[in-house]
Amino acid sequence: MNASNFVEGVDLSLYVILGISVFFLIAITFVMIYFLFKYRKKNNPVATNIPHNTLLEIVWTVIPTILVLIMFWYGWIGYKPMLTAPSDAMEIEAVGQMWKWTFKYPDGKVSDSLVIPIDKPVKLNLKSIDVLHSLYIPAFRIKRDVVPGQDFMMWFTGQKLGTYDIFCAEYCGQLHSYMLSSCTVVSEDDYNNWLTSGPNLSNEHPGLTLLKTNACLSCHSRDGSRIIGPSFKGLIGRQEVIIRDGNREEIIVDEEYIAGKIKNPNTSEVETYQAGLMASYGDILSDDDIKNIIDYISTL
Amino acid sequence: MEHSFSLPNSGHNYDAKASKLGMWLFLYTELLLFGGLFMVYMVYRALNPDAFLIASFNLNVWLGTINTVVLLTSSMTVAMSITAIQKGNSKLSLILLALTVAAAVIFLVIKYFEWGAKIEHGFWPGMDHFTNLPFGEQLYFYLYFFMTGLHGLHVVVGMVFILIVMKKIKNGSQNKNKNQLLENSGLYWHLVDLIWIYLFPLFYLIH
Amino acid sequence: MEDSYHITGYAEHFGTWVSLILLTFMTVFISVFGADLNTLTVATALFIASVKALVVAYYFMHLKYDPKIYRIMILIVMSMFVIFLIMLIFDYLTR
Amino acid sequence: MTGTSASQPSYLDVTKGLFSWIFTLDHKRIGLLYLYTVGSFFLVGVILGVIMRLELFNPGADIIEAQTYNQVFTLHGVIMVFLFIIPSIPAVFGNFFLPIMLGTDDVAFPRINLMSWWLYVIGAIFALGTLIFGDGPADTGWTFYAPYSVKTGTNVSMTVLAAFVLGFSSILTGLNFIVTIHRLRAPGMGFNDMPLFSWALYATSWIQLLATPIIGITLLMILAERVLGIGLFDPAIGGDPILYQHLFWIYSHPAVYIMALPAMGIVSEIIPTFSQRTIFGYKAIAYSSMGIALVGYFVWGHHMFTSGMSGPSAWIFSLLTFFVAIPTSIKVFNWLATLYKGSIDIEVPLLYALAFIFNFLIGGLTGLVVGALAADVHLHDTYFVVGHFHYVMLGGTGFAFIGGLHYWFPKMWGKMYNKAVAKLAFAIIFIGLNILYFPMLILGVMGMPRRYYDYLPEFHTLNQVSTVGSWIMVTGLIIMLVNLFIAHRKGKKAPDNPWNGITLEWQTKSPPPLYNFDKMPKLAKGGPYNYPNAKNS
Ligand code: HEA
Ligand code: HEA
Ligand code: HEC
Ligand code: CUA
Ligand SMILES: [Cu+2]
Repeated sequence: MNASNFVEGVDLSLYVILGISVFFLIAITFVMIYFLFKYRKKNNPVATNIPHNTLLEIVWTVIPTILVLIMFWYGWIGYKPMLTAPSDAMEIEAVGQMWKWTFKYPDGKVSDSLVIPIDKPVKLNLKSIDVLHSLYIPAFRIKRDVVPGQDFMMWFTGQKLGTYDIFCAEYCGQLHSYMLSSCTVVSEDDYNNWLTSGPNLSNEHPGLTLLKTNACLSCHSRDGSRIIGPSFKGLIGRQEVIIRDGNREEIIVDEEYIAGKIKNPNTSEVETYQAGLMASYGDILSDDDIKNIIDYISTL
Repeated sequence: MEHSFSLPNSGHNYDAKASKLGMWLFLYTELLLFGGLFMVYMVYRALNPDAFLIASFNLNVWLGTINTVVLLTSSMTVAMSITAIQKGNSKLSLILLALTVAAAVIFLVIKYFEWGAKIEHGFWPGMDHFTNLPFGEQLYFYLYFFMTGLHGLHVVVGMVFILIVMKKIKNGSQNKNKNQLLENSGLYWHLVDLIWIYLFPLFYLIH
Repeated sequence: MEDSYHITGYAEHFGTWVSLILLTFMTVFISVFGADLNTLTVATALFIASVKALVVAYYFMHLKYDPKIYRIMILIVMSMFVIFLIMLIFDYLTR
Repeated sequence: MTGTSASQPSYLDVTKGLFSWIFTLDHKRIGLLYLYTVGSFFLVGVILGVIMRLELFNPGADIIEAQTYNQVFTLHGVIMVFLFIIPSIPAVFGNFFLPIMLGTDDVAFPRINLMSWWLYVIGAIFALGTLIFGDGPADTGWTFYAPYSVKTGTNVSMTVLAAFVLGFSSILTGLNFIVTIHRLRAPGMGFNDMPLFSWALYATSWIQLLATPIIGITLLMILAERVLGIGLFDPAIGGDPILYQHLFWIYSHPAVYIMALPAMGIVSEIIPTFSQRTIFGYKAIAYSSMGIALVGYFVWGHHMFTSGMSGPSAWIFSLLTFFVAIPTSIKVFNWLATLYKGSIDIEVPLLYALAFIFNFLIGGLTGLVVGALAADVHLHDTYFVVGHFHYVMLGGTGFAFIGGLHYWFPKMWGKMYNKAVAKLAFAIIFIGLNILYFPMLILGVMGMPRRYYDYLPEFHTLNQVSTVGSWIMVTGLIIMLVNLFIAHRKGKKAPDNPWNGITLEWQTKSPPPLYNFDKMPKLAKGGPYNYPNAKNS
């Protein structure tokens, strides 16, 4: 059994084209070397001018034309089913952001890796809050770009139990190659168990959960080390230089500033850090969420 | 460096036809430069038809019409100045070119007031009023400023071009027999006009 | 100069100008007062603009009297551009 | 006037001094200026490539940081595309040989020609200036996809400006060549009597002319967004990042034929010369260049099959993509048929030309794989694509470039290189290339995405093989360069026509005099490749 329902179509088109290609590669190379030997100056001191040969030219125009049409056809029939998801597909929201995948299940479960039941079509609604990403599961032969501002989807059916890599295939900045996740195909029962097993992060501070699920931690460390953005450690009360409307200002970080920063990060920027990278979370985090986050940050 | 043998078709000869062909080729690149913007315009207008309609009411159709007339007139004077020089009347040619430049200045002054009015009302990227515009209308104004701005730049370049040619006519290096430079600047000027012919209905006449 | 070229008369230029001005007023009129044309207004506006462009190119830019190759070239360039537009908008309209 | 040929100094000797070079109006000198500058930037690009390979030798962080890696592959891509491969063959060999092959003494607009070189230099300064100014070179990939290219703090603005200026330079070169071909052919030389290299340049020039403005304006839009806040691609206000991709590829797909067609032109020169017979299917080769150029405009969407393009669009683009393969395959078959019943002299340029065919086959056929919709969904943005384009660009165009260099070297400097060493270098470069890039194709099928600083352990072995390949290749490159350098300094004097070629450049002296010919060149009867010594069938 193939890992997903698309493997067959994609691999078929790959094999058809590779097969024809290998044939032409070998045949042409062979003929080339053969001529090189046969008509060497030593063997054939006087060349013959042959300006052209209509029949031959027609043959080698028509044959490749037929072959490419075949190749096109296999490519199209392998691709076509990817465009429309079956109506009974189970819907999951997949959010890509710098540099983390988050999967939101219909009943509220949020996870950073994908778990799906076997033999059931799954439709991922793709959302990005910052830049382009692309959700790629090589084993399933499926890939789709995640574009901010657009509602795209992808769908597939996992057909073999196991865990498969998920990559981000569209370049999205510094940690693009670390934007990894996994897709685990499990039996129906295991899936239901997993769904009801509750938030696996239960005894954590809710603020920390929010930092994790919103990918804040891919840019802000909790231990004082500098990653992409300033560390959260000791943030409240820290004295730092920001640039607002082109002016340098010295400020002392307080809760209000942090809340503002989360909602509208680009009205000011912290000196020596890259501005413009952080997306606005105003629509994503509620005021309560932000309170929780600040509460958690103040414990660091 | 002196050389003793010269080829019949030489890159060192003055060749009016070559320079005209070159100019036309250059005009194609200009057309496609604006073409890219027209593509963007088409897509965004197709995606936000209503926003484009509403936003377009902020422009003044009459100013646009006057500017169209001004540009068309200047196109005529340039075309006539070529006729004049070909008939050997450099003086008339100069007068007509001066009229063209004057028209260009009028065009720019009107544009200045148009833009000025927009900016006064806060329609400039980044201003408060602007950032509160609904979805899609901002795109209209971005395109408006970008496209008319780039067009305005071309008006300025065309003007400079014509001024240079005027100087050459004065000192006689453009004359009855050798006037390709004038013709080329005329072609450039008409192109500026051509682009405006499309910009005008696309921004002012949405209904 | 080895070959004679066509000199366009002043009257012809003036006539061209008059027709362009008329077309301009026509397009403004249709758009401002002829709102019953509804969706067709875009098409008419673009159609009139293209007629104007053609007039400018043919008479002011002298294409009418130039060797055929110039007309062929611009035809190819413009049709290429139009195909770009069609293929581009096709993607958006079929999404 | 009657000048004896002996009294004519060569273009290298007429005047001396730096200024006589950088302000020259002589197309041959401008060609050489391009050669030196393009060659230097190419070496910078190679060094960056090798740095990437070293980093990828092992997974995890080794020699550079993630951010640096991203900047390195962007700069590598920008240099290789805009500073090396697009100007390479047209601006170097096109400038040098197009007027000579047409039997004239310069391009139509020598001043514009010089200006385009200067624009090239300015663009190059901008591109490399990002190393010093701002927050370092862009880290967006050479495609500058919005919205990342608008958000990142690195110096995208300057890089984009560089690409804009370089685009201008490329447009002017194209414009110059088209007018030259239309107006300056030697008397009696019709379009169908031109050498095929001129045909290839003609098709290329039209692409340069008509496609480049689109990327110019697109990059200006990115610049406007970064500098003025005119956010045309900003999703927050209804802008569409995918529109940017459309505009980018409307140029950048035709651009790959700017890279490939001149290379095919060189191959079409080399093969008949070393077969000593007429080219097979002259018209088919000439017109297929035009066909590729034309159809090539309408296939840009194949870079966007996974970006959310509509189904009907996707299949139209895919089908058209396959149609460009047909004129290309016609050329390949014509070259093969030209070897048939030739009298083949296996010299260095011919080896490069044949290696071109082999590499280009791999590159082109893998292109067909990614042209198929289903396969592309799997392979898009993986190392398979990286393998594909290095095979066509380096294995194809790069090889044609070196082949051309070896073919015309004696004409350009009047000196001959050591052929045995050149053959050795060829063998090493050829083997290195395949060890370097073939593993990438396999990695792609396994699913390794491109632009990855770090990778999973299962990709380790093949990455190591590939890195070793890069060392082999660089060894070959060094041998080749040293060989040519020595030949340039103290090579034996080359005869005027060392390969018994028949196109017009072989009728003048090596190196040619300032105005190319000191007597009227004679056109071959019955077509530009009609070798008088060959039997007629
Ligand atoms: C010199 C440059 C060059 C050339 C010539 C080509 C040639 C071709 N390219 Fe390539 N391509 C690139 C440079 C080039 N490409 C680059 C740089 C990228 C990546 C850009 C980026 O994302 O960074 C790319 C990416 C790219 C993609 C997008 C992949 C992706 O990102 O998902 C595709 C998809 O269709 C493609 C297809 C093709 C095809 C079909 C051809 C064809 O023209 C090939 C035709 C040749 C042949 C087919 C071989 C000869 C034929 C025969 C011997 C006869 C037998 C053949 C038949 C049976 C038909 N290319
Ligand atoms: C012409 C184009 C060209 C050339 C020559 C090369 C040369 C090399 N490239 Fe390539 N590469 C690109 C164009 C090119 N590249 C592009 C466009 C990208 C995409 C960037 C992006 O993603 O944005 C890319 C990306 C790219 C990647 C992928 C990065 C990633 O996705 O993470 C890698 C990885 O190893 C790589 C490696 C190399 C190496 C090792 C070399 C070389 O160092 C190989 C060594 C070559 C030689 C030793 C010499 C051969 C000699 C000649 C060709 C002629 C000699 C002529 C003169 C001296 C005048 N390149
Ligand atoms: C893509 C990277 C990225 C992500 C994801 C990100 N940030 Fe940031 N953040 C930055 C950068 C870079 C800065 C500093 C530059 C600036 O001020 O714009 C910053 C600044 C901040 C600041 C101000 C710090 C200071 O020292 O003044 C706060 C508070 C903050 N981020 C909170 C968050 C929260 C909460 C989240 C998640 C909900 C988050 N960030 C997600 C990159 C990121
Ligand atoms: Cu997300 Cu790459
Ligand atoms: Cu392409």
